[in-house]
Amino acid sequence: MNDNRELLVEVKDLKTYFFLDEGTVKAVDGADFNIRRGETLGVVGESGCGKSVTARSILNIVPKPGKTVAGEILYHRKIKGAEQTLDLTQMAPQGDEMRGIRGAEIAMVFQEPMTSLSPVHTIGNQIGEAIRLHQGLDPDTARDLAIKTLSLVGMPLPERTIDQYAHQLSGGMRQRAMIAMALSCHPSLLIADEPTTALDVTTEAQILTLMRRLQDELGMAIMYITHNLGVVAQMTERVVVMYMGKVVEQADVDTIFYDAQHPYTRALLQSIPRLGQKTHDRHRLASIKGMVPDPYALPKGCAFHPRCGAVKPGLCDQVEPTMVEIAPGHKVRCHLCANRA
Amino acid sequence: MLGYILRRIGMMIPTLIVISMISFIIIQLPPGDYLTSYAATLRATGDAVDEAELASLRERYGLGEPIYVQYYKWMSGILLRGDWGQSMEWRKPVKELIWERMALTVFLSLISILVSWFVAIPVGVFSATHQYSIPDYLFSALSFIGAGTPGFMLAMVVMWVAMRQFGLNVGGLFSEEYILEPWSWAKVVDMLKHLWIPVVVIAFESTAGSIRTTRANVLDELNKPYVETARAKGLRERNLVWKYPVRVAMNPFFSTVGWTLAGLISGQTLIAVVLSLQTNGPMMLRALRSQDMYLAGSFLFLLSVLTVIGTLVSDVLLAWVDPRIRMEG
Amino acid sequence: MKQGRKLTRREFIQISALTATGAVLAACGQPTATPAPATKAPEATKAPEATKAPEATKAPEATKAPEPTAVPEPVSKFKEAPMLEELVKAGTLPPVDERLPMNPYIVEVAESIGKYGGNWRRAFNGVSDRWGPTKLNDRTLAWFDKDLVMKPKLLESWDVSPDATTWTFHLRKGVKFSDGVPLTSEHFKWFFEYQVKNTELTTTPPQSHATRGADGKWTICEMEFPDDYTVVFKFAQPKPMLFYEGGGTRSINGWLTPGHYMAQWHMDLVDDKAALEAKVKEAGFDSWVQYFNDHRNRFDLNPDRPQITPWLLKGSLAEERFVMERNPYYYATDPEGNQVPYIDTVTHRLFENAEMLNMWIINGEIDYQARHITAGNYTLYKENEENGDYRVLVGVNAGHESLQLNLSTKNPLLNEFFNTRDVRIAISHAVNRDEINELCFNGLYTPRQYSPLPMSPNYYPKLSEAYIEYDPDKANALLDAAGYDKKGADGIRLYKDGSGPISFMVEGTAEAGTPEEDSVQLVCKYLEAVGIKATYKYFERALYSEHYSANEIEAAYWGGDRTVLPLVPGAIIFRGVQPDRPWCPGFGFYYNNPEDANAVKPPDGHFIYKIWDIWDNQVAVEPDQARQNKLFEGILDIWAEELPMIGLLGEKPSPTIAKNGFMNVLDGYPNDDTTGDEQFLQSESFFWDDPESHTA
Amino acid sequence: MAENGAERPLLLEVKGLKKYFPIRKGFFSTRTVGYVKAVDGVSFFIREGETLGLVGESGCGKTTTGRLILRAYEPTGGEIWFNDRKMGRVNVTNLDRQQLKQLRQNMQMIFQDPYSSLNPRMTLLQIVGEPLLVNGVARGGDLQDRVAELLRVVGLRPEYMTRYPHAFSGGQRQRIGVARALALNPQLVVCDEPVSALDVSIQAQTLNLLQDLQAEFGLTYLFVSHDLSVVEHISDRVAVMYVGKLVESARTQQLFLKPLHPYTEALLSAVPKPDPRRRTEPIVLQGDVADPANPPSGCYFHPRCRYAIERCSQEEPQLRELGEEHFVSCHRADELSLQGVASAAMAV
Repeated sequence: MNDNRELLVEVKDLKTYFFLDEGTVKAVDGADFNIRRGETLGVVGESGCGKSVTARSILNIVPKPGKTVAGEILYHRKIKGAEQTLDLTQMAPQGDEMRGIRGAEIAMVFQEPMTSLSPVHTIGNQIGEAIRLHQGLDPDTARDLAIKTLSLVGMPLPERTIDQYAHQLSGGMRQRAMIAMALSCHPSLLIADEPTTALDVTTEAQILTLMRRLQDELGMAIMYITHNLGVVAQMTERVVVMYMGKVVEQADVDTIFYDAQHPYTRALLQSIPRLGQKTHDRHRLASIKGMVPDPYALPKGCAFHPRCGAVKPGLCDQVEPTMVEIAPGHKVRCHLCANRA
Repeated sequence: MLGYILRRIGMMIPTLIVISMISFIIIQLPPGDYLTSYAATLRATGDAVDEAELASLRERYGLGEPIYVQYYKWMSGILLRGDWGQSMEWRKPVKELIWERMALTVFLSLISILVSWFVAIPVGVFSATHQYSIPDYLFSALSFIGAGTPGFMLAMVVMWVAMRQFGLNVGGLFSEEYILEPWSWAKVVDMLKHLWIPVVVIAFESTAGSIRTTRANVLDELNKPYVETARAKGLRERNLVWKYPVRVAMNPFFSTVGWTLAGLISGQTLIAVVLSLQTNGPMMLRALRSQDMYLAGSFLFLLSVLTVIGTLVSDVLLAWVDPRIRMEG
Repeated sequence: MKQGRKLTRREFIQISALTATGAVLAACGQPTATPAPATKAPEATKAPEATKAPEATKAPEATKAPEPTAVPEPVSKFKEAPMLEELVKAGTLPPVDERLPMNPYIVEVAESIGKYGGNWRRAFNGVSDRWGPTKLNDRTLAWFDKDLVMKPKLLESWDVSPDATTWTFHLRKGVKFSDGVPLTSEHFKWFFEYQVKNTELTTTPPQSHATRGADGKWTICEMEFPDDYTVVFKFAQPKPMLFYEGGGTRSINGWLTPGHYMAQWHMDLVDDKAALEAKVKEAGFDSWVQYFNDHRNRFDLNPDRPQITPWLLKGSLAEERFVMERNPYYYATDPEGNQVPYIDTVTHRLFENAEMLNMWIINGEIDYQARHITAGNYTLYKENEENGDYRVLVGVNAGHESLQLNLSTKNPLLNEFFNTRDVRIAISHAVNRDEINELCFNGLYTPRQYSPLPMSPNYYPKLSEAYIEYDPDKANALLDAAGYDKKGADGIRLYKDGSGPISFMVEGTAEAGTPEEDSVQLVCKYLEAVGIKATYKYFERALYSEHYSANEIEAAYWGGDRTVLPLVPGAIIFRGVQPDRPWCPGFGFYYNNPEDANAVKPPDGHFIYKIWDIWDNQVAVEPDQARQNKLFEGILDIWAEELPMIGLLGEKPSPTIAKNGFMNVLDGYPNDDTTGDEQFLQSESFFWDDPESHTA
Repeated sequence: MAENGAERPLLLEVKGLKKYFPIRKGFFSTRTVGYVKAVDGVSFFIREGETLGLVGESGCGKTTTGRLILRAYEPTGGEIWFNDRKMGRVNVTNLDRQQLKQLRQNMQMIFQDPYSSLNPRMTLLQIVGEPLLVNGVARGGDLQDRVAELLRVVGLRPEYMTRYPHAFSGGQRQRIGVARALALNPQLVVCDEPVSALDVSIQAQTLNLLQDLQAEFGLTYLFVSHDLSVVEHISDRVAVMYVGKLVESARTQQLFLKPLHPYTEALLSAVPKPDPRRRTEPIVLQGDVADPANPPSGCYFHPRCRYAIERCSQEEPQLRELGEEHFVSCHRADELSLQGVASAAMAV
């Protein structure tokens, strides 16, 4: 499945490490993927797989003691029709240019809508801040724009909500406020880091519907980080699966769900209970054996090999597999698939 | 909120009555009374004790009367006439004595608090945002020293250095010749020359604690998701640190502001004694030691009143600065 | 450093000692040349012309200035301070000759005639420390000369009848209060009529105006005021110690009142009683009596009250700085006719703690002061003499380090032990005074028993040197012989009945770390060495006073003072009636009031009866001071024999800070309450060598 | 087992259970202005050896219900009948302290958060052995043997006995929690969101473990969760709660395939299906969950219900049985034909 939409962001061999007293955690260790304009890319993986750090690397806001040590993040920017390509990893995190991109062209929505909003500032203050910062508007105009953005995200009574505090809103409304904040400057890429994980299922449905609608209306690309395969299936066009800091498989969403090649992707899909699958009692789920390895002591070879059902001794536990494109747009990092290229 | 405040004030009244009784009992607990203590002081300094004077004083202050009569006299004076009684030692109305020193006490406390905050907050924020950097270690070490050094000792050292190394006139807030003078520009200048020692000493001690608190609070807040949200908006790091985590980290400060009310009376007593500052602290200490009944009792009572009010002020302030509390309900 | 003749301490002591010996022949306060049966106060050198005939007994009008004709001397007779000259020129003050009495009091100068001007800086620690400023001002009816002889001061002279029941005061003519009103016998009368006799103001009759009969009841004297300058006291019983008892050398408050001012605060004398009542209430007092006694009539609290002191109050003691300024009407001059005081102003600055005072001292911010200055810091003061531009003078403190064993203790075994004479003498021999002196006090003290100082007319070497040699063998022998020869396993002696060990608690207010505490711990060690277990325990002073007041104390370690002129304060420690020096508090209570709940009747034949007898029937009824002193030796003999209290060290040096250039102050002066502490040499004679550089 | 479940005796029967929390109005007041009806008249039963899933959104009262059964909270009203192995059929709400202690040996709880529910200062031996020791079941060597056995049962190595919880991963900690719950061989285990905090792969392991243990020891589970997929997977029967009330309960398949309550329908519809080929528009409920302190009139769900008629806003529906063991509280349950989840073959 080819996509001829223009590239927006190219992540090339990104490595972001955390240098801790206990050792170096290679949170992202060679991530490669692209995001095209207007597409929805799902990034899937279990906690600690590096998906959130990847997002922060793109925004150049990796917290200390983390640091992007290698790789490129090419951002293809269009300013008044002119193309410009910037390597975000090379930009000063606090520089004016980076800050001009952050929040304006690439915005982010976080997982926890309660704690991601300041408890002591009004919603309007926090939304208006981004607007004033990036669009140089006066406070009144910024406020009007903030109210408009709030109504865009379906906030009931935006004129009232704008003067409220986060704790006065329900979880869903908070997340709407977060989305409004992210969208207030019309970014070309919205990074959504588990935006519905903390929400109830009916609220989640509201937010997912909202995001889909907003993408239709605004046309921005969305990088959707989640561990919920249901959300991935429903929301994304292409999927990147990460395990221990590496992209292990990427393909369009249909391929991932119906023709996944990496043993990890397959195991993941089999281990989730699916609605409507209750056929017999005492049905056991297929589970992945063992645990996620210690980030300070990654296994040699393929990081997944200790848990892999199809491990080839002498190969998988020795040699690190490389990413192979086995079909157009379908890349897998696995020895088992290496000869399929 | 107004209703709440009124209700709280209403609840304070019985509390204060009980407190006033306890204060009165506490000052009566030590053996003897002001006169025995006075006579003992006289004998200790080798002065003659005039028994007639003692007898007259005993009658004058009703020291022979039962405690509840004394208490009734005292309390009814306060409630009906605003009369806090007479200080036995100072031979002056208690109210006058406390008020005379109140301005200086408040002034000194405020200046010290402001100086301490002025230093502690930026330093604490810097330490937190530059955790484990060399300046952070340096400030941490300094603040541990500050917290560990007794204020009175520091006061003596600073005084000694000021006196011997710089030949400054130390003790009190004014040079001797200005003490009784009316306010003038020269007197202000003179005061500024003296003011720095107590301010430095008092502020140093509280700064140390405030740095630790600020640092810890800001560190707690720095890793909160809302800070990252702000960062992701493209805010300048310095601006976002001050607007978000510092703002939230300041809440504990607001909540302790009320407590400093009581400190206005008793605060930094030891330092004030060492530096011979004419604030309320030394007077209270002296009153307690000399068993100056009404003065000591009034101090204890005032302390309790201010503590109770301070708690209320803290609660209201905290509610004012923290919408989470304000809006609830 | 320019300075006049400096009297060294040694010289001073020698002089005093000589005086004391001489005092046997020449009684103090009595001119040697007048061996009249009736003692007569020495007349001032410049006797006035024959006293004016008693004009009338009625008081002079408050506003009425003295007749200028009454002082016919030329204007040049007296000189005065420049600041007063200006006031005179400006017309706000009458000329000096009108302000001074015809026959002013001539103050002795220790070094030289002084210069006018300057300010004298001192420190005080609060209203209750009013005695510092007070002693600086209060030397009134009479004062001592350098030889400790009492001389008339405000009085021109006095007479006393042979039986000591009638005293006649002759006032200086023309002495004026600070408001210019002449001081006359009317002011004595006012005090007597409106204060002494007013049972509201005076609940117990003042000892100066009453005598105690054999029944223990006090009878107020009768007074006569034949003229403006004569005051007669007629007592029911002999009153030989009138001056001593009434604080005659100190405050005027026990003698006279500026009634022309105070009348407005006296309920019996005001027309508008309601108005006074209102003022009292407004000032926060319950009754006019309180207001009168406790506020209006106190020089240190009421600057408006007319004074006759060298300096006048400007402001209040309740301030951080207490200022006094010269009294333009002060009735004394130096031998050359210069009105004193020399120094314009005295300032006291409030200190909250001793360290601050020390800072001020070594920074040269204290001009002359001994009060609150302790021997323990002697080295510190000495080391900083140059830095602070001062010198450390050393007075002789009347206090002693001493151990008091409660002879009236409630513990019967301990009581028997303490009341054994040889036990007390053994204990005295058991302590090594020299070692204590060296270890704790830098050797500055002198080993001696509690006894009058060498400079005192009552100096009695037989007592001061009794049993002071360190001789533990003798101590052990005495204890063994006294029947305390049995010892427990720990080496501590047992009581005679075999119970024990002998152990008692020594109470005191010396806190840990002080030299005094070190010394009492040493004493306990010496006692243990001879088999007596004594344990020192610090008590907060209020608790300590509870203990002795209830006679619950076993032994105490507490100073013994009033040894310069022991008779002036009534020899209270020698008589055992001063319970905070508790060698026999129970007996003391018994003496004062046999019905007292804590009174303990001394056993028959106890030596204390002898002491009381000598005092009550010999010393206290003897008007002749020389004979008084002689009779007092009877008591000292008993002390030397019985040793009621174990004195250890005395003649304590009293460091005194004197700024260089502060003159007419000397080393070796007696430092005791009775003689005005460091003001013994009379503060009005002090002066600055360079007054210009010592302005306030 | 659902088929023959009906013959099994009842282990737990909850009737009209209520828990009202007083609302002390805000920070500035201490007076009670109302009550949060966290659990408001809930009735259900559990048979021996079966798993009842209790689902609902946060704040619906499902967790409170679980705790009320263990009497971790005092119920405001209602009855909880439990068929205790030793005491027989007892009403839990009436038990005294002693009886309660006895009861709790037979009722245990597994918590959501494996991090905070274990005391970090206790070793595994102490944590797992504590209930045994406290109830005097075992001590000394016996205790060690029993704890070792329990650890083996939950798939942990007995050698770990001397370690502290921080040495274990989230999944392992949850196993420790399970071992502790099983120590006294309980009849009923209340599982409060036991897998919500776990990663997908670990979640599957834990669910399998719970199922294995049930089979081995004949345990009965009350499985409280907000995750419908998990509940469907593990439960024999499911009860759905909304704002303190039980709106529907039925055998699992029946409920998922043929829900009778519009809220159940909406819930099922809202779950994102892990199948990109079945992209469905969920039924998006308008507004937020009702405030349990100030619930709407009539049926609490009516303001969000797309089938609501006037009666729904006036009359509170009662729980009634429509079909075998299928209870529902909806006025229109018999007339509506609601959409369940289609039973489709699993991809891959």
